[in-house]
Amino acid sequence: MSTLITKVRQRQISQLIEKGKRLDDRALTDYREIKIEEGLIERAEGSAKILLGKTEVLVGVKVGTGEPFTDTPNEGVLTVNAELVPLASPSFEPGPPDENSIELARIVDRGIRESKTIDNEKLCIEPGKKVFVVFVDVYVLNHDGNLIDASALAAVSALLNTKMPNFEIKDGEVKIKQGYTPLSLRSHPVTVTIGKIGDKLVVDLGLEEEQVMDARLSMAVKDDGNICAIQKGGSGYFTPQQIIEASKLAQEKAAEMRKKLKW
Amino acid sequence: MSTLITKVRQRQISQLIEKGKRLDDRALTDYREIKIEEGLIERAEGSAKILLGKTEVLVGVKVGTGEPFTDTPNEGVLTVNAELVPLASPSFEPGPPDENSIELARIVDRGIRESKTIDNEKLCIEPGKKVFVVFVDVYVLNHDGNLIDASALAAVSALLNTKMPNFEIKDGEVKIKQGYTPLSLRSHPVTVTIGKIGDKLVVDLGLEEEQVMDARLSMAVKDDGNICAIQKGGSGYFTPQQIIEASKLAQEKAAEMRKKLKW
Amino acid sequence: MSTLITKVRQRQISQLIEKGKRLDDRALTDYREIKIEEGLIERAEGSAKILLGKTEVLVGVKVGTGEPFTDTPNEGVLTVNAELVPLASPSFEPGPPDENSIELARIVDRGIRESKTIDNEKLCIEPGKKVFVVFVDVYVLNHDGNLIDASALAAVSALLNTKMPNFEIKDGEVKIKQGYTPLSLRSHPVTVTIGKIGDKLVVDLGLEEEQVMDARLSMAVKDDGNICAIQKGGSGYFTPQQIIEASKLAQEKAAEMRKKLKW
Amino acid sequence: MNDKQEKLIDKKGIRLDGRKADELRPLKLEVGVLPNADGSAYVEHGKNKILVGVFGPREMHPKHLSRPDRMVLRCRYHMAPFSVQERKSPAPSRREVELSKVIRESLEPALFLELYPRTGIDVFIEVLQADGGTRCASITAAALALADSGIPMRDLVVACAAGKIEDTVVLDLYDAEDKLGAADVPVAYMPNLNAITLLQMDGTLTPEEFEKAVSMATDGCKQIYPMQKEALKTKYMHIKEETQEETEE
Amino acid sequence: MNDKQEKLIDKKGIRLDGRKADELRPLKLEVGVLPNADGSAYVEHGKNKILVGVFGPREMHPKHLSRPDRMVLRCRYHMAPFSVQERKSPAPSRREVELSKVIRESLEPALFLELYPRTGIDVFIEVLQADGGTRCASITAAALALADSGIPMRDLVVACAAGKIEDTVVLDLYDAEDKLGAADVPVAYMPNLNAITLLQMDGTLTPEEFEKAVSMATDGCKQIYPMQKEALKTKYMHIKEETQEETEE
Amino acid sequence: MNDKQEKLIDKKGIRLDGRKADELRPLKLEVGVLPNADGSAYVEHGKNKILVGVFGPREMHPKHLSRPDRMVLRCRYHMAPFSVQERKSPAPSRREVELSKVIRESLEPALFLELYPRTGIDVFIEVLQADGGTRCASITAAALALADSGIPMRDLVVACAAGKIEDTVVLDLYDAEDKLGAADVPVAYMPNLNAITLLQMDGTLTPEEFEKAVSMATDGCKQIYPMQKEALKTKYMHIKEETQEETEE
Repeated sequence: MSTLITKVRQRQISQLIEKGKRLDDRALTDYREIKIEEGLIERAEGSAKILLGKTEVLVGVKVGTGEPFTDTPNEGVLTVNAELVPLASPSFEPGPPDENSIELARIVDRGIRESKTIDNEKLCIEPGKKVFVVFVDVYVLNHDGNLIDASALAAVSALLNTKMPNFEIKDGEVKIKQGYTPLSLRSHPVTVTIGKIGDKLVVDLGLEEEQVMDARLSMAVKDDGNICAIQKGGSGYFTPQQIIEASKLAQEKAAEMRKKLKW
Repeated sequence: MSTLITKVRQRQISQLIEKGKRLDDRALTDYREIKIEEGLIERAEGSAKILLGKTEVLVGVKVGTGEPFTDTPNEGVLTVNAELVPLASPSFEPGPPDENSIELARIVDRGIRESKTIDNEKLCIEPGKKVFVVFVDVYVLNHDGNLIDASALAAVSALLNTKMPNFEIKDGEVKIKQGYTPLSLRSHPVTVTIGKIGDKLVVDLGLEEEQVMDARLSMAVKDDGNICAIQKGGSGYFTPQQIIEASKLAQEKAAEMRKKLKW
Repeated sequence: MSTLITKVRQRQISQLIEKGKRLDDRALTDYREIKIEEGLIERAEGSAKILLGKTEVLVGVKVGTGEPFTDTPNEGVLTVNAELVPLASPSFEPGPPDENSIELARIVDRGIRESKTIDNEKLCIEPGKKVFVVFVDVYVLNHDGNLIDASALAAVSALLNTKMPNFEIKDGEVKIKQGYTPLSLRSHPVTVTIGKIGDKLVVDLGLEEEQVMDARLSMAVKDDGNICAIQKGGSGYFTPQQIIEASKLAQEKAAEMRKKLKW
Repeated sequence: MNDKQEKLIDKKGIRLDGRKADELRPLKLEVGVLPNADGSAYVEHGKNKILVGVFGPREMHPKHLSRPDRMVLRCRYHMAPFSVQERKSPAPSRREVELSKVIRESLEPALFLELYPRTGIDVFIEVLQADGGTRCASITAAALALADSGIPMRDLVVACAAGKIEDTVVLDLYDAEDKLGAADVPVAYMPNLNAITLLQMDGTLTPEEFEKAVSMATDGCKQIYPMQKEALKTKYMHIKEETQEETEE
Repeated sequence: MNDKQEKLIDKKGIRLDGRKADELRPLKLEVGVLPNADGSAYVEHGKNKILVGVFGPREMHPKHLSRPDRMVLRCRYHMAPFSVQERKSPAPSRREVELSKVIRESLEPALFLELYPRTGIDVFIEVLQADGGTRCASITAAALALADSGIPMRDLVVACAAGKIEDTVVLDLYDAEDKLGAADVPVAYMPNLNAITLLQMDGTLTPEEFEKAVSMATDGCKQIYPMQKEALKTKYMHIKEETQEETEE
Repeated sequence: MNDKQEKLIDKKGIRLDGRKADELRPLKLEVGVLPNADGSAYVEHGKNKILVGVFGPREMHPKHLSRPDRMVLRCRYHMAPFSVQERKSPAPSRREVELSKVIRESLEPALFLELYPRTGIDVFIEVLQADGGTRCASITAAALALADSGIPMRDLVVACAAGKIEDTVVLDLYDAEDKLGAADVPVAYMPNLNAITLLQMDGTLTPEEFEKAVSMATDGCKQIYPMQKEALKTKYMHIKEETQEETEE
């Protein structure tokens, strides 16, 4: 609650945006500085920490084994979970995931899933019986706006440095062997969230800007520029024209941001 | 809470009942009009919707497979669940089942179970390993009193049009085959709830009448007129004589109501 | 909350303790009277009830079968659970275990586990597949202080009269046979909790004394006098000297209390 | 039922545990057993061992559950994990939720709830060992615990089941009879008011058998009633007098 | 996709269920179907069967969720256990939590939340049978139920999906098309305001396909809109007049 | 212990990771790392990586948990799912609940709780990577985060474990030593007050070994203490002066 800003401050931000300006002098279509640190968590099979301005998200990837879903017996399982860790913001409370963390996890999940980033069939150990389960845990460490883009980018970064355990099947039993093989990705989706404030489309909203935002549109863009997942959020709306405009902007920004990924 | 009626209204209802009259001109032993619609939910293996006056209950039956209980390895499993769906009444709240929905489910369950309506041994696929699980989900869509009788009748109606998947055992694996076989029922239990208001025994209480009710007695009656399950509810009591009187009335009304079932 | 005592009463207790005296005329290092009743719950594989003054704890031991943990395929499983049953105190509320009952269970668990009281390898039925699971359920029936020592002693008492089911392996299936074999214990740990009130170390605090206690130190002592588990609790502290002093006192009192156990 | 199985009742009308058809199991009732509770009781009914503690009338938590015109009775029937053959999870099962409700409704008719508006009274029932008929034994003990707490009551509530094993209507089924028998009819009863406050049935009875079962169960209750009063002894007498004064005002 | 599998759309542009690419499934809309709710609606959209009840504006429970400057809209999208192929647990899944959120956000732009400070309004959506596109059908029905409750609205919200099966952009996917198709784009729309209030996408579209899908979906919405108004009939007209007066003030 | 297994400590007293018996793992302490928190700290202790954020003193939610005569300290020790070998469910385990309690009780003696009646202060501890001794590293970092928040403190709290591997008492066990060793004794300590605020032990020690372990652990704490102060630097100095003034009043 203590993160709420005053009406005066809200009006100030809106008026600036109307003139194409922002509090921190960025252009409406500029991202804040992005820093990605990979492999920070040695204990995890993959990890990456992103700093997007002051927004900080750590993603850890753990690989386990489990049963496949009955309708996809030859495929491994991808599980994305997001925690809005209470030390990241006075507005986050400890407890089971709320709608915000569930939505965040599902947006990150869809970006990876719909872009077919992971070859799920390669995660199969024994069809119908045993497969690898890839857990992507999004851990928000500081909330200063635009958690979606930061989380999605960190998730792909973490997958990019994920190493899969080697195994062999001996006497019908699966044995984990020494050594690792890098998880090979087939796609590098980047999610771009565009906020609407008044009539303007704005990228990478900060925490205060999010409070004057009418609505947002998050788009996962693949390497070829095609969009593979979208989520509209917020209590406002977009015109069809704004949707098309936003989708073009997203494609442009995604190409820029993809350069931050190393592969 | 907004369903509570005033003390004045309560007195009015009580006084009418005392004279053997009711707000809607029914006799004390009359049910409201009953309409049953079967097979409404094509996706379910069985379904039925009942209108009892304005009380509306939908029951869906799903058939799955699972493990038998260890103490009955040759028997399938019957599971009854009831949801007091929040759109059915301002007094119902979303959330896990409360004592009222649990009691409702267990009364419906006991009527079916104790009348041996389903031949559980016919639900066995592989003794000790795999059996059919019959899920009976009671979904209350509008609450205007007497949910117990409406739910129990709708549940039996839904079971009456339930179709069981065909299966074969091939190489030790169970395969679901095309086509269905109707689930054959061995009994058609009808549950009659009798409320006590002052010294009177009244059947099929409406929502307002339930608020002046001292206590209720719900009795599941089999085709042969024998009672196979009873539940007393409410904060009042019955004399032993009233219990016997109520049981006779229940047998009589059950025979009437059973005519609404089609088989 | 109604168990809270007044500041006046608190001061009275503190001042007495300062003089080496207590409300019930015990010495600072005296336990209240201990009565242990074994085998009270015939349905359980083991049980014991302890009265420590007015503090009353019942422990039941149930033996079931289950899978071993993957990292200890040859070992049975010990599970300790504690319930602060709401009839034991107006300050206990029904609901899932809170931090106090979890801490209590884990202290009792560690005393048994670290003293290697149970030979977990003897609980193995089929390595990696099926083992005995020993459930120790601590049930607090009346809270008058020092639940830790009472619970730990009752748990060991209950294990001492626990009988294990006999079994045989026939055609690869485990069959429980008639008859029982006593569970043999390798150790008889006794947990002694020492409270610090002002500068004094006091044993076996009553409910009121616990409210003036600065901190407590619970130590599980083995038959040979060595300590195998410790837990400091409470919002105060101990000096290193007090810790050593308390550990010596614990060893002394444990030897005394062990005489209450029958084996 | 299995053919090879021993008959639950023999030709002479003697049951497996040696009782006659209309014979109660041994009962032991104790009052005032829990120092911290406002009222308490312990019952051994056959091998059932049940402890009940009563707290209140007291302020309710959470407050919004209180009622401006009456006291709220809350009741929690709970089984210890070690009370049954296979260890029971301590989390309340659906069965326990239902029994908590019907037990509460069996006790409410005995209380003058309107005398203590805005307050709550809690009845905590712990089944330490179960052997068939726990709900009845719980009610018998809960009524004692309520009386022990000093709260005015219209009458004690006493409970006992009847049922049918083989072809015979019998009193007070124990676990094996409950599981293998044909029907079980638990009844709670206020003898002075001739009021049945709990009635359930699992299993089929003919109308004649049903009538006989209800009558046998209430007779069983009438046998237990003096034992309850005995357990309350002078304490109870004292409470009853107070009650009469208050209701006469 | 499996080679042996039947094509979802044939060379003549006819889909497996006989529809053309830009054809809606049959719709049935009913208003005022729940006696106890303040507003309600029932929709059959293809084989989807969805019931919506609205309660409020009313005092909020718990109180601390209320807002001093506006009404709080709460929305619960819930699937009946028997609504899908494999029985669904009644506990809310992560998918249901997410859909409840996006549906709420698709309805909020239609409401004058600031007119009813400190109150709450609840929209309860029950999917009785699901066949692809439940979120859209839910929104269409929820807007009707809100209108039926008499609350002023800027416009109705109407929803419909477009998507891609084989290589064709099509309107209003049903279950099999949703699962086997290449993309699904659910859209909620307020026709009078030309406002898109929900937009999601699963699956890949080229920019051209995406543009076409959005346009096809909003066209679908425009087809459903008159059916909604028809369902509201005179009742709706009445509400609209009130709304206009209020907004003109 | 497995015979084939490498000894945890060799004849020259060198441990598997190259440390001597009484040697600490490398430590890195940072203060003020979280922009949104009122106080924060980050610690790397060996391979443990732990982040702590402090919020408050502030109004408590829910209100009824506040205390009229003092501040309430709440503490949540939580492990990230990826912090351990096998992925951990994010729901708090029994171990985490217990550690939250003992950590809170290790910090309370350092605070002047009575100075801030009716308020609450929250300490959120997130273990990002675990390598044995997380509770001690958490306490060391939590004390720094509290100091960073500007709240007056009697002293810093600093924590470190001693234990026994093979037959030797050693300082600061890492994961493998903790699992394969004979005993682990985590200790929290306020050096200026010579006060032990946390003490646990798992595993058996003789009285002599125990005495040695406690002494070695407090010595370890005394080594870490100046690093804590260094991390707080001028900020801490400022805070300490304030504290002294207040306590002198």
